[in-house]
Amino acid sequence: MTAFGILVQVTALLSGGAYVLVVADRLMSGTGSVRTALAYPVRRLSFLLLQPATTTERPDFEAWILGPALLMALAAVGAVAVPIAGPSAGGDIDAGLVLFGAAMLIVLVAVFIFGWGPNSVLPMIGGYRMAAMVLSVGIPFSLVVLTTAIPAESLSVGMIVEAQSSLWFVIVQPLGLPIYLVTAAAIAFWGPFDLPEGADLAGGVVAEASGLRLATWRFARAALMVTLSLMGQAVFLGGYLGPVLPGWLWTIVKTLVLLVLLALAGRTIARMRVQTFVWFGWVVLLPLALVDVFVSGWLAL
Amino acid sequence: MIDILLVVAAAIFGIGVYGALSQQSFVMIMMGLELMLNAALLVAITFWWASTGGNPAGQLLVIVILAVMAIEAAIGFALVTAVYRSRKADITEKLKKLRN
Amino acid sequence: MGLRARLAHLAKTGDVPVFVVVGGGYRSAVHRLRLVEGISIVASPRHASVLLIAGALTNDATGTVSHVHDQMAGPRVTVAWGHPEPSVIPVQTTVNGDVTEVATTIRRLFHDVLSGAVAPEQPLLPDVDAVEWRGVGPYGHGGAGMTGGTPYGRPLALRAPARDNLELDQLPVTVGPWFTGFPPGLALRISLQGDVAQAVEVAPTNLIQAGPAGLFTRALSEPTPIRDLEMARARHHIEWMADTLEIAGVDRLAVRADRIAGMISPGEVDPVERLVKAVRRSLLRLMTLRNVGVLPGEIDLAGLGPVVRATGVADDRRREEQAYRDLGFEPVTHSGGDAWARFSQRAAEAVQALDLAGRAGDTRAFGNGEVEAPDGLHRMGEPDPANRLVSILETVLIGSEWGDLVTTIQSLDIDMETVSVGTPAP
Amino acid sequence: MGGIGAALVVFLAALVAIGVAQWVWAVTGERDLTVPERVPFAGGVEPEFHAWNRFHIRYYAMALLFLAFDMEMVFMYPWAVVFVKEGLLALIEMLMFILILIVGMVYAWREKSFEWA
Amino acid sequence: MNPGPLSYFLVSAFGIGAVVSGWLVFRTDSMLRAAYWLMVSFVAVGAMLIVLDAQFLGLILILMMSGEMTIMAIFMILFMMNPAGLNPMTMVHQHRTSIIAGVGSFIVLAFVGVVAEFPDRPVPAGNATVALGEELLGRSMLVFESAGVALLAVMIGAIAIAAKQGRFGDAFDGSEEPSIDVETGDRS
Repeated sequence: MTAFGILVQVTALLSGGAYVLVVADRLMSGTGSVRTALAYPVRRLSFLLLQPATTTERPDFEAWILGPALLMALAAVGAVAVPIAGPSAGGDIDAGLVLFGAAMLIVLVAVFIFGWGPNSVLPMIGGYRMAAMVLSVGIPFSLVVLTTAIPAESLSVGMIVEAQSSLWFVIVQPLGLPIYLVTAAAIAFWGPFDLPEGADLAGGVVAEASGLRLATWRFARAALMVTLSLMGQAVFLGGYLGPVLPGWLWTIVKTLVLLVLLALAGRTIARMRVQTFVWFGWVVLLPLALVDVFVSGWLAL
Repeated sequence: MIDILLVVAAAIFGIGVYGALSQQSFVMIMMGLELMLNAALLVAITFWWASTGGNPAGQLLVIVILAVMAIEAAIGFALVTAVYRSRKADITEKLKKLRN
Repeated sequence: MGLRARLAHLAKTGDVPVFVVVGGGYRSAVHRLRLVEGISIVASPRHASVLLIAGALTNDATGTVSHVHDQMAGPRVTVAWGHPEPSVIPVQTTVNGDVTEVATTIRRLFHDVLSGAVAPEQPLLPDVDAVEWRGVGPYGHGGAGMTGGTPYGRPLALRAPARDNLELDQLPVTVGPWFTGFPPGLALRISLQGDVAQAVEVAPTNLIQAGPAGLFTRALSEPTPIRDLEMARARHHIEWMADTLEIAGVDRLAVRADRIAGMISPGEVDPVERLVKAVRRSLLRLMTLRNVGVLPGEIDLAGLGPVVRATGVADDRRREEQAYRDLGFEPVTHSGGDAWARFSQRAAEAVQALDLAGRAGDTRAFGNGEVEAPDGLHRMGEPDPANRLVSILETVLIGSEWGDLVTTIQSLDIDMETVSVGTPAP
Repeated sequence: MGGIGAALVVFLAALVAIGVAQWVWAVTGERDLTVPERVPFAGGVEPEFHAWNRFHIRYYAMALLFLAFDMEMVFMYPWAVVFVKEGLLALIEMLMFILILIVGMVYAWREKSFEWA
Repeated sequence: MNPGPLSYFLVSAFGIGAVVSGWLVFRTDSMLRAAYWLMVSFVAVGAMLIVLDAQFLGLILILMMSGEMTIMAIFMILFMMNPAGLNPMTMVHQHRTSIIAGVGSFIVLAFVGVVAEFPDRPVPAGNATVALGEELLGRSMLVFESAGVALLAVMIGAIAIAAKQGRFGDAFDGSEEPSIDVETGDRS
């Protein structure tokens, strides 16, 4: 597949997934019917495109613009690492897992500069909260993803999917998927871990953003969630493997399952305190991830 | 190709030397050091790629440089914090003045 | 149809982002507005298109409301709801009806401003710099030296000693009165070091004009049916729970609480109990409230209602009322004195109130100058408990991380209607 | 170049598309804003100072811990690939790693590095 | 070794990017920008590594540096006066000497690089990551082990140095020295 083909594929996948996520989130939020929820993304986007620009007194103009652009670019790059339809169809990257891990760590940079940009205190605190969060869960996140490479003997996501042809890693590595979902929600600052955008900060990093800036940021975050679900299903749920249906359809179905799961958790679990979160990341998630590495390694021998 | 790579590495190293020598603040000096290590890393991989026939020791050297960077950064920041805490100084001149 | 018109056509059927400035007597009404489909109450004016001034404000509020108005991204429209004429700032429309009416008005104005039938409002404040800085200084940016002057119109934050010996900058910032994390009308000048409050000072404000005397105020002078009192208490506590849940990020349950608050009936405790169970499942205790906002022992909490009862003290004026004793009333208490204890306390009191209201019949209580209101003991001629809650903020908030600070303030249930602090800022 | 080249193309395409759109939007839309419209939001009161300051993070010790942990992670990537091939040796190696990480974590926990000062 | 024109183009483009962003590190007043310009420089070098068939190392460099540079930014904002550079400033000393040293080392190294002849033994095809893993668990086991232990020492040392004072008790009581008691040593 050419680079252009991959670009089109990733765009379609992320836009579609983002649409589903926004609709699901709207449905979970407690007000409104299914019909309004289905129309919600389009109407909301139309409004934001019409909204006039705002700025602050002395923003870091470039950093503020780069934030959403970088977040979107990282979500897209992460998605390239995952094969959609079958082996080597999505571009086989030998070190796909590392590419994905690097992209997800740089999300911190995007959120941090987006919070720093407006020179306003609430967004800035939001950016620093993101730093605390990613520095706490970065290691468990990388560890559980890396663990799937052990039985596959490769860092290529395609090879990892192929290694699941007999049994999905969600069964072989039972701790993997739960830890992955928790840390993924934190990296996408979603659900109970939306500390950088918390209501106690009047929106945090987006408190000063309006119009197109808000629209691109929201879209990029939804795309990031899609990318994280996409990788989650590839390394734990067997990716494109499955009976009867074509591979790409399996990928989409499994991605949507994880997306809806995350959307549900986001609206039903209370937001965690940042101090509790740091403790939770290091003292709970990290040892669990190490247990996961050990047990999976033991079983793989 | 090697020429381009080595000139680039030399340029990064030169900037690193300039930064490490000229900057007053501790953290900026560390940035200069990191740039110098960055150049070293590029040189290491250039030779690995061109002249060693794929000897994995070349790759290992890169990882060791990375580890050195991490150690330098961690201990550097820790020292800056400790110095700041005890002397309220964040630039080198202030430290000298305080010592006298 | 051009692109703009097409977008406007799509957008005007969507949610209306509303920023609400809540004045006297309208907190409950805003809870009901949140349930209306198609109205979305936002936390920052940068996301809003409609500014809703609900309830009465004093003239001192003009400055802060104008600031919020100008900070709105727009296209701007302002609606006043139950807000007496002349308004603190110029408004498009004044509504005095119920929730449905104001929602319809907001939606209509949103339609009109998007389709161009109504011109969006212009900024209210004059376009002048607060400080002369343009062209000043060596680079014309207003600054002097490395940290001096007023670069781009404001000075830089100053150094101050910190809790852990690192002497870094301290940033004094005044937050409120219309910051949605705080009770409406409360403004705090917080000296932040990073995200931790180093010092807290209640900013002098007197912005909210008290609404018409409520049920509990009337109960000071005349015996009032227990049934009405307890229903009002239950509604108050459930709405407070909705606020807490909203700030904790569980919007789904917040909406549910608001819905329950609108349709409670005497004796029917089931919906509330189920809500509390759902709250437990949302891990609110573990995630957000546990060990947050513990009040130091030296503070005198007597008469502060649920706040003192959440520390395990059965301090309740209702115990001394014969009518309540006849109903077998015994105050509920919780131990711990943290935000979770206060949440459980209010949840239990809401259930208890509904139960009492179901059994009370037509008996009346109070009327002798003292009454146990949802926020504590009210005495004739004395300031409300909220005044004391505001005065303890300056000590209990020191050293809190920002999120804990907001959680603590929310957990104390402060109503600024009857509070005035110092002389209002010019 | 294969997949990694595609990743570069996708990265640049997304960065440029979103970046340019926002840049045009901001440059054209921000011109006419008045001074009060630019005041940062903190609830209706104008800020006294610039928000940018020496932001005192409370988790600096944890940040340093992360640096070292991250480096340990770098070693684990090539190790994971050859794990099955190397067998028992790799397992022992892994135990050492886990030990190091746990010791580091426990020390930091004991030193209260995960708490706000 | 026969790189195509695309490789030449990419290496040159990333090379220029790495040098320019490295230079900008010392040209900007904002500490955030300085840290992230350094990160851009590292990412550009990482991209060059990827072009040179060291895909894993290039990506790992990017992964490491993104984390490290955010920490760098956080610490720079923590300790530098006027971290956003709202007032332009230059905090340099021995400027002329530094420039001479910088330019001098560039000329010398570039000269050596251009003039010297290196043996032409390019990387064979195959998975470099597997080779690296085998190296780590084989011949270079000692490097691997000592790096691991060194990093543990860094973890403990950095925390001990950075967070030595003021952990117990708040500013109003005055801080006290932490009690480093014997049982710590026994436990770890």
